[in-house]
Amino acid sequence: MLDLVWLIPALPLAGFICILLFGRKLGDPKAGYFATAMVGASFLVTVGVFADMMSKTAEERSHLRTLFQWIPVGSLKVDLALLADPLSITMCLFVTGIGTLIHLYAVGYMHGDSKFSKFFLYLNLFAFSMLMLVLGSNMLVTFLGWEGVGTCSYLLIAFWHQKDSAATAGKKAFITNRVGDWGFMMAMFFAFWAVGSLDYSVINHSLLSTSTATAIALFCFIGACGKSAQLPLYLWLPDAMEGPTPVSALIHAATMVTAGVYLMCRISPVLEIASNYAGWIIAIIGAATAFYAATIAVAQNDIKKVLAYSTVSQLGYMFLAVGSGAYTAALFHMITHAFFKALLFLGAGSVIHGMHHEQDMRRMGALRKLMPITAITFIIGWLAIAGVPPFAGFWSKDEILLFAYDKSPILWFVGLVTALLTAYYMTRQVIMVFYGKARWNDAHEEHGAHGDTEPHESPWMMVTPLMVLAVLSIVGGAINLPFSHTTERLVTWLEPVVVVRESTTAKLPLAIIAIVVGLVGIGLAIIVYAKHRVKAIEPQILADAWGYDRAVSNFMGGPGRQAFDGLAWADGHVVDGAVNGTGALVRSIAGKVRKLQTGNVRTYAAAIGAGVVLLLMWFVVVRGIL
Amino acid sequence: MIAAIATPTTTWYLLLGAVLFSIGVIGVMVRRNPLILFMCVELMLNAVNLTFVALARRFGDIGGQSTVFFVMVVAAAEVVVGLGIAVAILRRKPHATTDDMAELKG
Amino acid sequence: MGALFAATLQGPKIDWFALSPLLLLLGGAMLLLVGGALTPPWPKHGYALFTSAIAIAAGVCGVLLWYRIDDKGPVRLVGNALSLDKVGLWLTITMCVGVFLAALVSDDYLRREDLDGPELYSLSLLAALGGIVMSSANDLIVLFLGLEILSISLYVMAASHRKRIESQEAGLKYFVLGGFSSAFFLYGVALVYGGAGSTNFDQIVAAFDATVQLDRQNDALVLAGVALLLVGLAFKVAAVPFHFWSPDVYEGSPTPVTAFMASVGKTAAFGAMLRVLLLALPHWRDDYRPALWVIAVLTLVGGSVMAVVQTNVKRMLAFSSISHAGFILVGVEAAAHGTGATLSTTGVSSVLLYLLIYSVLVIGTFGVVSAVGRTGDANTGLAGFRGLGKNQPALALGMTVLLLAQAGVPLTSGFIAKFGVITAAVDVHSYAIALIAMVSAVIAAFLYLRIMVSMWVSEPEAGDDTREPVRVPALLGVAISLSVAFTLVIGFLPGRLIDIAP
Amino acid sequence: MIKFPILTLLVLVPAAGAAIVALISKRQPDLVKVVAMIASVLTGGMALWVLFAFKSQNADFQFVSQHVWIKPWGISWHLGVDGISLFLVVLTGVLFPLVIIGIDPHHDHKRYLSWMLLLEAGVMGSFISLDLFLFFVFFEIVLVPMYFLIGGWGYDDRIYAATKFFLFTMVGSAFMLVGIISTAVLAKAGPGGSVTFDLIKIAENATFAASTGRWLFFAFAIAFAVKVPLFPLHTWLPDAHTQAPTGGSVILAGVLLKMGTYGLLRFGVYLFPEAAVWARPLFLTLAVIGILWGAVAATMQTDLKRLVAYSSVAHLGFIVLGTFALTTVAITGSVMQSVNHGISTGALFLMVGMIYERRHTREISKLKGLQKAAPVFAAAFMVIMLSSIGVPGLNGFVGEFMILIGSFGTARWWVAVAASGVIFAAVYLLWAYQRVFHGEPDDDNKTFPELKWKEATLLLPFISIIVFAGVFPKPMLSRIEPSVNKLITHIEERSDWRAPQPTVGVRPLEVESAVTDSAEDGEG
Amino acid sequence: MELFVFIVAAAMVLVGAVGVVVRKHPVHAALSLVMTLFGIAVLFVAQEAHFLAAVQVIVYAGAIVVLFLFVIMLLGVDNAEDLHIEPFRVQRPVAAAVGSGLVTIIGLAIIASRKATVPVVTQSQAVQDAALDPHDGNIRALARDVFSDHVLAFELTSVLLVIAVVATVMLARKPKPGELVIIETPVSVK
Repeated sequence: MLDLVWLIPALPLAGFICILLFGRKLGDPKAGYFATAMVGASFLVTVGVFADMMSKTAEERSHLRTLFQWIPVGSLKVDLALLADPLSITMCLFVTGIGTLIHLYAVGYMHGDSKFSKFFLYLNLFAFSMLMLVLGSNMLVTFLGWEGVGTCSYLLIAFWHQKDSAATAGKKAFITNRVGDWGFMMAMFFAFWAVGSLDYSVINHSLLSTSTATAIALFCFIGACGKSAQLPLYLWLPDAMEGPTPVSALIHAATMVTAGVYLMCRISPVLEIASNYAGWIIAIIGAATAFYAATIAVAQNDIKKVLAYSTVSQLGYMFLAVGSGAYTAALFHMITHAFFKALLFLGAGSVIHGMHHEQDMRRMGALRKLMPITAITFIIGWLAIAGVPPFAGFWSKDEILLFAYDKSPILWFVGLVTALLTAYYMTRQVIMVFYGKARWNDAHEEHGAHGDTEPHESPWMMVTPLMVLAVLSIVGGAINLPFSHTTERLVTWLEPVVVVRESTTAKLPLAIIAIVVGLVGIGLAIIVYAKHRVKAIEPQILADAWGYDRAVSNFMGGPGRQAFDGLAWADGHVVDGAVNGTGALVRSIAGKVRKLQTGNVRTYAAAIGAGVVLLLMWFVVVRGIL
Repeated sequence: MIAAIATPTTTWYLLLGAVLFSIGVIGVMVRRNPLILFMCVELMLNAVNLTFVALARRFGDIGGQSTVFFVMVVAAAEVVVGLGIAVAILRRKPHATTDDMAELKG
Repeated sequence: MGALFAATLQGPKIDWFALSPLLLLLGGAMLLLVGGALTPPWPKHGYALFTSAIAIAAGVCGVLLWYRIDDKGPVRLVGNALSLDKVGLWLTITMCVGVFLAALVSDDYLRREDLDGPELYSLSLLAALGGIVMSSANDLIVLFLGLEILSISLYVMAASHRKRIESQEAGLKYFVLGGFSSAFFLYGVALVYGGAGSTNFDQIVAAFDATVQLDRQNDALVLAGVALLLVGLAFKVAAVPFHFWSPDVYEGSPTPVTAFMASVGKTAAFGAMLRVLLLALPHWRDDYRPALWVIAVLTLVGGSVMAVVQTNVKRMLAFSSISHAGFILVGVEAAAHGTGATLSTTGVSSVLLYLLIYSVLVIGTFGVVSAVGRTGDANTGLAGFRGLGKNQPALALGMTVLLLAQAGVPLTSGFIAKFGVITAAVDVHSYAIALIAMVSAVIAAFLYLRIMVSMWVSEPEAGDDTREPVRVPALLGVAISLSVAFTLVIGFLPGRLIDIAP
Repeated sequence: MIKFPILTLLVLVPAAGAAIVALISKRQPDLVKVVAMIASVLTGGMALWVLFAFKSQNADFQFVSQHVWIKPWGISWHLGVDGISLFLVVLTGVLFPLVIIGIDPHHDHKRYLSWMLLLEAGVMGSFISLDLFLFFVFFEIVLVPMYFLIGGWGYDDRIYAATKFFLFTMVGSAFMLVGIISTAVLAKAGPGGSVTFDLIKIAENATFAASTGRWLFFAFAIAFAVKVPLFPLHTWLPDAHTQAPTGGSVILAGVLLKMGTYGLLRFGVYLFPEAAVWARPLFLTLAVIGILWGAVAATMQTDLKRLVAYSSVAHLGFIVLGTFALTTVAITGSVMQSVNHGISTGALFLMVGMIYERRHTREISKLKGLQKAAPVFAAAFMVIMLSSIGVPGLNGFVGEFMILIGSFGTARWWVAVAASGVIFAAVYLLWAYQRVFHGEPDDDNKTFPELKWKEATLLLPFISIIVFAGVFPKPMLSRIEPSVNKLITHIEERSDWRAPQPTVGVRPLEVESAVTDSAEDGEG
Repeated sequence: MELFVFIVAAAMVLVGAVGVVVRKHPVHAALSLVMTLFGIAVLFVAQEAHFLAAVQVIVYAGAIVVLFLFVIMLLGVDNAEDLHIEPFRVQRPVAAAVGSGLVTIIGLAIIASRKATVPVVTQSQAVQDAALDPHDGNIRALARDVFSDHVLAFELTSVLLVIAVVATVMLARKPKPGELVIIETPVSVK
């Protein structure tokens, strides 16, 4: 069964090609179902592979499947090869699993869109790229997927390209990611010239010098920052919400954005060799991002923006874990986060769908009666992310905080505050959307364009995924319970591939503190938004994301653009000016010289005479008499 | 006995030739009447002739003299042709000077 | 006494066959003059065809003599006055080709301008005779006489267009300046004579072989002579700063005459230059080489730069021929690196190659100009060429080939010529001048492009179609196509020609 | 088969075609087209035949044919292909038929086609000639048809552009001619004694003093730097591209510029290894500057075609970078990239041409929302653009990546900067794409016609090559690499250059142990 | 005695020459030319070139100058040229510079090499015999030289004369009616 690993990406690819050829014919909704089926099939294959792998001993669980030589030249031998090992298969499981659900969801969500089939075309392409990313046996194949998902996210964010905001957001995403890709490429260059290969097997098992390892680690991290929206490159993710909600759920919450974390875990042995300030940098940036994004999320009114910033913040958590050496914790949180964040996004999507594409939470409220399933599932997701036991989020987040404490109490504290904020803004969101009094009626005075003013529950293919994900969000934590070594299934599972650290700190106190903090956050939110005891604190600066985004765009539009213009000017006037100048010079000289050509014989005679005298001087005076 | 003081050597003749030649050159440069230009060219040729003869004397070589003979013929031919051209022009543009013949320029 | 006289005066023995090219040209000229004067006007094409026949005959004799040299070796003629060697013969043949093509070009032009008659043709034959004398002379006086023969005929030819005052102005200018400069040349001859006691090349060399080594500084006189000789020759080849006459004269003269000057005139002048500098004054190489270098550079740059701003095609081509002269001077400069009184260097052969190729090229080009110039040479401006690509594609194509050749684009003879010269220069390690030459060739290319643009690209303007149509009469067509063919053939297969170049 | 003078025919067939087309009367336009088509297709076929008959894993020149041409100067008609030139030859053979059949010059078909065929002959020749003189002949002759194509069928400012192109390139060639002659003359001293212009003889036998070699190298390099074009000699390119007719631009970007990069390899590095090694820093720096400069300038263009032109400057910067990195990987990448750039930029020019056909403007500001009006058209453009940006899985990436990773070992800091060019590429192309294709089309652009079948069939070969070369470049690499290896060894024999090999990974006994102890010294 | 002759003749030559250059009136200039030519002739005699002296007087002073005068009168161009005005300001300074430069440099050269070794000239047999002749050796020697060593040059001069003839025929031919456009320009006093 392991040999069939190639089927996992192949099926979505096949789906892509088929839709490319027959998409128009299939149309709405057949194309959607077809795509879903493809991803679903690849999920089944993954399950098969997974089962097969389970049946093997830990040593022989990683399996290399070489398809063909991709770039064989000189000392650079890159194969297009897939590596099935616990890590990649775990990724595949939730990528294909959640992927299937979201495909299904999208069938309902995109119903009636003029470019229905094209949407699934991109979606399948994305699934393929993502699977290549995780299955790649060397950095270059990963990079192939890496860039592929980037391109797909560009296409999908700008899916409604008539909207300038969408187009711009797509472009922004791609370019910001490219900045990260630069880092990724540099990392590859270092790795190649250090070990003569790009295969993880070689890189991870080579005795690298500390400096090289640090370089590889940090450059990879730059790449991860781009892909996983960490400071300072997170900018694109909030804007990416311009894309259809399923896209936000699949790409910008569950799968693609976690690629950075995956990469760091993939090369965890290198990180271990790297001098330890590398770890510090990663951890600090992670913590900072987590806190920073959380503060922003507090003041957002767009239902998806809140989730976007929360995603950034949660990713920050994961990097905090990576930086603290808790790769398993990071992966654990990545999985649970995938569950509940996908859930939340899909819920939000369902709300938006029900509200006829209304995204402003101030125009919502009291929706729980109108769309019960959405509401319930959403609330489950909320509890999960808020870190309320026994929901999935609690376990993973707790794990991370634990290791953060090992690294340094300060990091731990920042994480804790972030947890509090998370609980706070998520509660705020739930209240604004599902409780309080319905504000959507007055909303429709302005744009009552839609037929029925009544929000409605979404069709089955949208709510089914919600329910499935809700279940997962509840029980998801079970894959890695911290009680005993046997219950830490994920850790034992990943041990052969990923470096595993043992935490020294007592788990329980920290856990209790975390729970308390979470509850406090919820409580505060209820006081502020449900009971209205306290005036909400939503300073503009937070709504504007600390003005960082604007500052950047101002710089790009201002000095940056001027610099570019200046260079373009220089190209035309200095470099080319020199060229044209030469021509002009020749002409002007000629213009002057032709004045000598007076047409008068006597002038000519004078010229000849002068020439004679000069020649005579040379010959007689210089050569002769002297 | 004056002769004893100084008999003009070849050098004297050569110098005279040089001066005469330069006078001719100057003439060509300053005069505007084509005919006088021709005369100045004649002056130059004569200077050369003088030089030849003087040198021939110095070497005791007759070749120099025959050269002068040829030069005279050349001079004659030149004058004829020159006058021919001058006539052709002056017929059309009476009183034309070389300064008037400066249509072609630049 | 009489007995003594009779006894002792035996003139030098004369090898008539060796003189046959000269004699043919002379005889032809006489026939034209006398016959032309005594008989009623000859039928159409008569004069031209006769002239070209004479030229061909002379050329053929030249070729025969070439083979004679192959087995007998070079000889001196008429008491050391002339020397029959391959260099001289090559130039002789070149000039015969020039006369031949020029005659074909002249034919219709003269009838069009109502100047038809034997005089111009006979003058061209005589001029060629003078040129041949120059380029095979072995005595400064003979060379001077040849020079005068050539120049005087050219003065007359330049002034021969009775209807165009420009033509006569050109004649006058050329005459005055020509006389002026040949006076300098003659003075140079005198001064060299003063140092050597003879005007015969062999004796000059011999004399200096004896004296030069011992008292070098006493030869200021000879050095002055060399300078003046150089002036005379530089004037003839129109080298900057002695070039001023050539644009005006080229523009003013009847176009076929311009073609004749640019080919035969230049060829003869360079032949003379080679002989004087290399055969008569080899001892003064180190003195005149730097001067040559400077003059060559000035000529190259000056010619091409000044061409840039011109708008009259004849004038453009005049300047371009100046910069071509510069190229040839590069070859001469290279030749001046050798040792001893010899003409057998790569420099010389590159010059000869260039001269032959350029002669053909330039006559073809001016041939086109004479057709496009239309009656009275009225349309020699760039505007005259507008729309030629549409109305006379064949002619325009031919002109394009010729211009590209002048620009030195590969697969044309022009490139071969430039290549040879540059090779010669590089051979003697004068890289600087080679580079300057090539770069100035680029500047010159600009003007050829301008002509091509106006032929092919320029939009027609109002009144273009009312202009007199461009006619390409038979003989002119033959001349142009011959030169185009030559240009291309040599461009593709130069091997043989390079082989035989002495 | 070897005796069959296939390469000679590669040059002669188009040349003959040009002549025939020129001779056919204007009144038979169809005949003209047919002849041109036959000639170009025939050439393309032969080129492909060469591709398939070419023995891979063979470093030597193949299909060599040599005949004496100009004996007294030791010049011979010497042709041959090796891995470095093979794909350029094929590219030329494929590109021309597409252009000749696919693009309509609108007027004077006869002259246009005959110039085109002449151009093809010249380009072919310069890629396969192994004789300095012969190469120069072709290299120079190419200017003439290109000049007339730009001048005759170009846009408003065409005369200026054409003249600039002609003179600029000619200045370069002026230096090269002197260089060529000096090379031959100086090499004469070596064994044999007689002058020869034969590339291989000179490269293998002649030995130049270091200083001489450097001068000669620069004489050549200037010409090629102009042709490439390398910053700061690039300013003729935007004008020429913008003013040239679509066909001209495609050819110019597709193959003409490659004569420069190819020349640098074949007549710069191969002929004067010592000088090339010595001059590395200069060329690397210029290349990198070119990458950034071109990208930034491209970003600021308001004319779509001009933008693509500047993107060429950037891309060719990569190629030069790889060339002077002097490692197998990098140079192979450069050769590969020469071809890729030809494909993708050529295709871009094609599509810009189509846009111009439809809208009669190239002003980005006048175009808007074309993707809504013509989705398929937009999709095609998108694919080509992505390949030009260098997205993995498409051809653009493979070459670029090989160049960068190959150069990293010998030019680390240059690569660090150059790699950022990848970002800029995304910036200017995506921005342009957004402005042109995204948004709501205004009234002028609403009616923008969709991709026609003819155009689609014209684009299909490009796109399929783009994808194929991106996914499975091995066939190309296996043909290119041997020659490159040979070149590298040639350099190493003739200079103190040693192409570094990456230190192959050492496997410790146990991962953890390695981890722990090295982690400790990490702490220390 | 010889010194006296030289001085007088030189004076004639120079005065005449200067006259040619400075006399406004072409006729006067022509007459000054005659003076120069006579002076030259005298110097020829002093240099034992009797035949040339004769030819000088007959051909030059006689024929050529007369030809000049004839043309002047024929065309009625005997109008004075105003030498006070010089349209090109630089012209005369340049002329002066060139002239003086020439004199100085060539003069220097002449003086520098006045002691130069006189080359040995080998005369052809015919000429040597002529020198033995008691009668005027000069003319005879000249004749023999011309007809032996320089016979080709001599023949070439004949060609020159032919050309001169053709030239006059072509240029001075009476123009066909309507062919001659008289462009009357005022006496140039530029």
